[in-house]
Amino acid sequence: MVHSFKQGWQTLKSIFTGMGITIRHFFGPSVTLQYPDERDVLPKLARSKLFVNIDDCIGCNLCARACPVNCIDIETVKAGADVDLGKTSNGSQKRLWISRFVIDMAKCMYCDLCTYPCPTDCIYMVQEYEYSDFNRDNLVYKFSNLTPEKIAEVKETARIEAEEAEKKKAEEAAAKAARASKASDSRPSSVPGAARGIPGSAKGIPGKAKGIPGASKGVPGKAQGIPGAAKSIPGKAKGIPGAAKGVPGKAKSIPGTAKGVPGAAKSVPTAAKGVPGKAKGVPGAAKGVPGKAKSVPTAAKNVPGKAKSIPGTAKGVPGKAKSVPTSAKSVPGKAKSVPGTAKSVPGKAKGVPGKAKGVPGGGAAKVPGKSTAKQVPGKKPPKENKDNNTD
Amino acid sequence: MIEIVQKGKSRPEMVINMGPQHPSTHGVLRLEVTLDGELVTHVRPHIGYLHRCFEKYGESVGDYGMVTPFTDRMDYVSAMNQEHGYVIAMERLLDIEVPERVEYIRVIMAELQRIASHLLAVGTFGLDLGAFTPFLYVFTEREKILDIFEKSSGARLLYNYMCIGGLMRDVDDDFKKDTEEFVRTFRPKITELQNLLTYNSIFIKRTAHIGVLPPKVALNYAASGPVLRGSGVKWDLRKNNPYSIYDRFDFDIPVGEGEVGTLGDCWDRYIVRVLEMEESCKIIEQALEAMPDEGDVQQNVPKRVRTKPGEIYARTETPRGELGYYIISDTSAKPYRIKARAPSFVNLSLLPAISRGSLMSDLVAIVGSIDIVLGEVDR
Amino acid sequence: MAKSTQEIFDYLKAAYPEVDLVLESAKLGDPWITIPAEHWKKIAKFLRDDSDLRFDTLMCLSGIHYPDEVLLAIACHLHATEKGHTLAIKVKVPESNPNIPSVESIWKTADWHEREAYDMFGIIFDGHPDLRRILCPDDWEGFPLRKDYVPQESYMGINTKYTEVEASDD
Amino acid sequence: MTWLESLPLAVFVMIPLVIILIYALFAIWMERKVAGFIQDRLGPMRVGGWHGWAQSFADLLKLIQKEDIIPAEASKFLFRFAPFLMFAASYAAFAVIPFSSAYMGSNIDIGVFYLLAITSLLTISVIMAGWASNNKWSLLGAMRTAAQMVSYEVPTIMAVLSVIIVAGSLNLMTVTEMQSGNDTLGFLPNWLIFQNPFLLVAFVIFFISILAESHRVPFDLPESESELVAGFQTEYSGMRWAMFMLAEYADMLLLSLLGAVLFFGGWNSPFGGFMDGPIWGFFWFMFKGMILVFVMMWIRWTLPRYRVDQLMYLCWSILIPLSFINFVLIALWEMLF
Repeated sequence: MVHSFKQGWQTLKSIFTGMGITIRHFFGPSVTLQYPDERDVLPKLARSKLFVNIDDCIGCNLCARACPVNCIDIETVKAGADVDLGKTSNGSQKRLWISRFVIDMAKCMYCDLCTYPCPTDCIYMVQEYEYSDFNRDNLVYKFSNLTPEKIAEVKETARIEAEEAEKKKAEEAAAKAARASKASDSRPSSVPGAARGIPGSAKGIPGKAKGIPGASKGVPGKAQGIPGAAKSIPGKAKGIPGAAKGVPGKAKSIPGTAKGVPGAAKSVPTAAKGVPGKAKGVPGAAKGVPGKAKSVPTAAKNVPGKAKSIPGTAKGVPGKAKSVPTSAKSVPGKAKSVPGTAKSVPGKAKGVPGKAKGVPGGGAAKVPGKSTAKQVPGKKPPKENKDNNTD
Repeated sequence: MIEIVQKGKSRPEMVINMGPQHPSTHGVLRLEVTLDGELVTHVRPHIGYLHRCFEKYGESVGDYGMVTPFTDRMDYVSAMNQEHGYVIAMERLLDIEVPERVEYIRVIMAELQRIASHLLAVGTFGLDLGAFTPFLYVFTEREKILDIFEKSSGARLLYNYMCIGGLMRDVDDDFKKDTEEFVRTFRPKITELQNLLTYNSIFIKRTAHIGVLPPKVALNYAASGPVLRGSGVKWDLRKNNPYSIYDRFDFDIPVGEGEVGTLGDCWDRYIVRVLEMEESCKIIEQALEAMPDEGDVQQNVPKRVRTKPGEIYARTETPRGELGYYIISDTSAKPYRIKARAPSFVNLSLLPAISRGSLMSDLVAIVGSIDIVLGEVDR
Repeated sequence: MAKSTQEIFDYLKAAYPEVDLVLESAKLGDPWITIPAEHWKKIAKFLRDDSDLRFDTLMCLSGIHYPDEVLLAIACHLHATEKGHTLAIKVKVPESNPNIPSVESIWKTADWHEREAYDMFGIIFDGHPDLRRILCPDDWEGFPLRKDYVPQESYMGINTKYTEVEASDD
Repeated sequence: MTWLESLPLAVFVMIPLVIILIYALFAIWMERKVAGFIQDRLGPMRVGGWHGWAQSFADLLKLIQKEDIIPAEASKFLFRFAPFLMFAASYAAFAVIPFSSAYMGSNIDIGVFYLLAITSLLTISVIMAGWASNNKWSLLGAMRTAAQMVSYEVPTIMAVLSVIIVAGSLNLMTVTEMQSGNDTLGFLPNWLIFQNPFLLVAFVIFFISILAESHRVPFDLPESESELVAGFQTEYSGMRWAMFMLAEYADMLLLSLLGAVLFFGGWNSPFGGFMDGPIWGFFWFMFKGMILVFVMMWIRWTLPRYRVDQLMYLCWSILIPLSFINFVLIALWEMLF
């Protein structure tokens, strides 16, 4: 009984204590701001929105590579030797036209990782935080200040220059590749390229893998063993990017490679499926260190045996390239060319595939057909590309 | 109309889905509750609604540094602690020495974050039990901590502030002053919270003797953090297995004592959190005192993280318990395998064991007292 | 007193001479002991109950995929609260027959961890009372954390691929 | 009686409705302001200018425009009917409330009896809503409500009866009138609460019970949002949901006003004859009611909620025995003095 009363008293006491606290707050000041009328002052470093001072940008692509979610997309065109693009505010010489610098703020996760590597400090977070929009497209911010005409012009110039260079290179590369095919022991360092590569340069020239220098390598017709033969156990591919980002759905075949010695290797499933007999192709692609993607598969049109092009190799050592994804399924025998690429934007395998039907279909998966189409004129329209993915 | 299942001769039972959209499940947790009247006969938690593939991401982003922002997003309520765990794991794997100043800043940040996280935990716990106001009072305090974080890191919730070998940037000039000011004004607020909520008799009625977790069971379930300490087990990695520079500080590990109810009940888990805030204040004060004023926080940051094959399991004490990162590296630039052992995930798994036989309303209290963050449960 | 992995290994070796235990380590980080799957449960019980070891908590249980060796594995990190020692254990099984005995009855916490390993890697835990997927939906195809995982193209009519929305350049 | 003749009567009858509607809008605004101030916020500040006074109107407009959703599996008639029944019950009870010395809807001799009886309809409407929604949360909420309201009616009635034996009448107007003037000592109003020490206890019991009757914290189990989502209102939206809110606030006012009549002298001025009269009477009456409403809000924003069994324990093991003992003691006191 006494206990009950004590308890009852405790209850009432604690209730009144609580009510005393709340009534004090009732008469106390409010801690809130009337938002649209009053605004908090954000600290200097507040991370709210990315901004690029495009005049200072040298197109080095470091920010795009640092982005974990790939929300930055940069496309550059090499300036002609005689063009002076000026210098940035900290004195670096600019050598590239920035034909495209797009940040998708809808994807951005505000981690600020892109701002650290920038050599000219031209990308940074600003404090503007009120930029919500009803249309997601409006959150894609474009920073390039070139007009479309100007872009077309500089691209054309670059294309011509590149074509010439390419020709030279292709010849050299063919010779090299022939040599290389024998040398089978070198070890590829790399991870198959799956995702990363963007054909950048290749822009426009079909059939001719041009691009990125170093990268391409083709497999000569007989490619020694690479294709079919190559076996690399899929599992090994360490990196298979694929898996992660997008690897092509179909890609079951992502041959991996690494580790294996080319040629010798054991088979890649994919390839196998696709191309029996005809070693078609597999253009290989080697890639370097992730992140730097590079690879480009490419073998243009080649019919086996005929392969003409052989593009080069990754990182220089021909013969090493190994992997080629390609989707076997789709292209038996006919792998048409895939231009290669290089820009490495991580994750964005944008252009890769493209055209080739055979191409890495898989890759395509994540890549919208669009960009490719643009870049490789003359090749199959993007639609087809899509179809390819789905089947 | 409403289906009431009657199996055999047992009493009729009703199966009810609590969540994934339910005010007291703290996110998208779904509990499949079997009720006999209002009595809970069985609970089956269903998780995965917030699964964002942290592990898959970790294995596919460009390099080790890019994983950090994703760790923030696991337990978004204590992002600093998540980062701290990850960078410590990587530093231990790569054997990187971290500058003194960085260690101190990290510890202060981690303890501030612990306070912020516990504030949220006790606030929402009150909210679950119908006390709305304490929630907003503690939120006011939490805002002050977030302001401190924002000044230094630039963000209020997902900081990406620590990096392997150091910090992304040095702290703000006002950091020391702000933190001292915060600790000073925060202590009276704990007292106020104690009066308003902790010792409120209705609150005690709702939490004492509810969801009792015996220490043996807690260990068998590998519970950690306040859930384990609430059961009276004096186990805190900061003390028992010190990482970073925690061995330099003098602080206590509060444990549940069954003060108003049974040892290991909801109230004990709650009070451990409240008392831990006090301890964190102590650590912060000592760390502020001892922190070197100068020093380059980036000096030991590797330009590029290069690894060899190896594996490490490193654990740290977050507000919710033991956070372990199991990282397998190879020669590539990204983790071969990264697994996060999330404390909420483990703590939530013992929910069925401690909620059987309680009432529907107690279930709410039990879930609140475990203090889960679904981002971490599902990763 | 806390024992090192080496000491525990020797101790186990002495207790189970017939079992093929291997102490392994990589260039970086901590060593671990590899235990054949068929002996795992027995040894787990020993680890928990032996008075010198007393591994009363299972901190973490993670699945791992080794596509090179066509293996699946689990890594268990044990901890002894009183003794203060920790131990990493791996159990490897072939991909074609990924059966590992469940230790749910020894450490309750293994329940969800094993479900997660099953969900992500397809490792089957024999004797687990409720081996369902935990993070993915029950009818999800494939095991996402395997290195050769290919996501299904659509789930319940929803396209699982991310299509990039991009504004045109003009 | 032609319609023209009955018009004044209709207007007469409508007066409480107007009061309820205006009060409900005001009370909802006030609840938010009270919550805001207690929580160091400001509450609504934008709509209408000064301290967002028009916020409730804006909400009402929004609710009116909302789609009237009826779950496919619901029992349609009952689902539609429940909110109106609930409001009707609250509204009908106002008939016997003496708003001022000049106005009372129906001056009947069994006023208290009528009021308590008709508010029991609320229980039925809540069960109706909960069951008809065909939702498990609603059903649980409805069951809790039924148990809670039926239980708490007992202490409420006992507390009211305690007053009635002192006042000697079931007519609320009579009860009010006998509290006019100052008490024998001359400095306290002649209110019942000051007349008998045990009536103070009766008031505490009464106040706790009306908190439970009107589902206010700490007894808001029927709609406890962190457990039952919104209890019996879970499936309601738009205007029908607004009817529930209206009825709930009306119920709160009704019971507060009843408290004012029974314990605080109804429309009598606290200053004896000063500031007296029908208009002032109305003001004082509403003022007293609103004070009680404010205390209910204040409690709501301070306390956590009881659990269902604790609520029942409080009612059956504490309040009811206490109210019976108290009843006897009051009767004894009345006999002795």
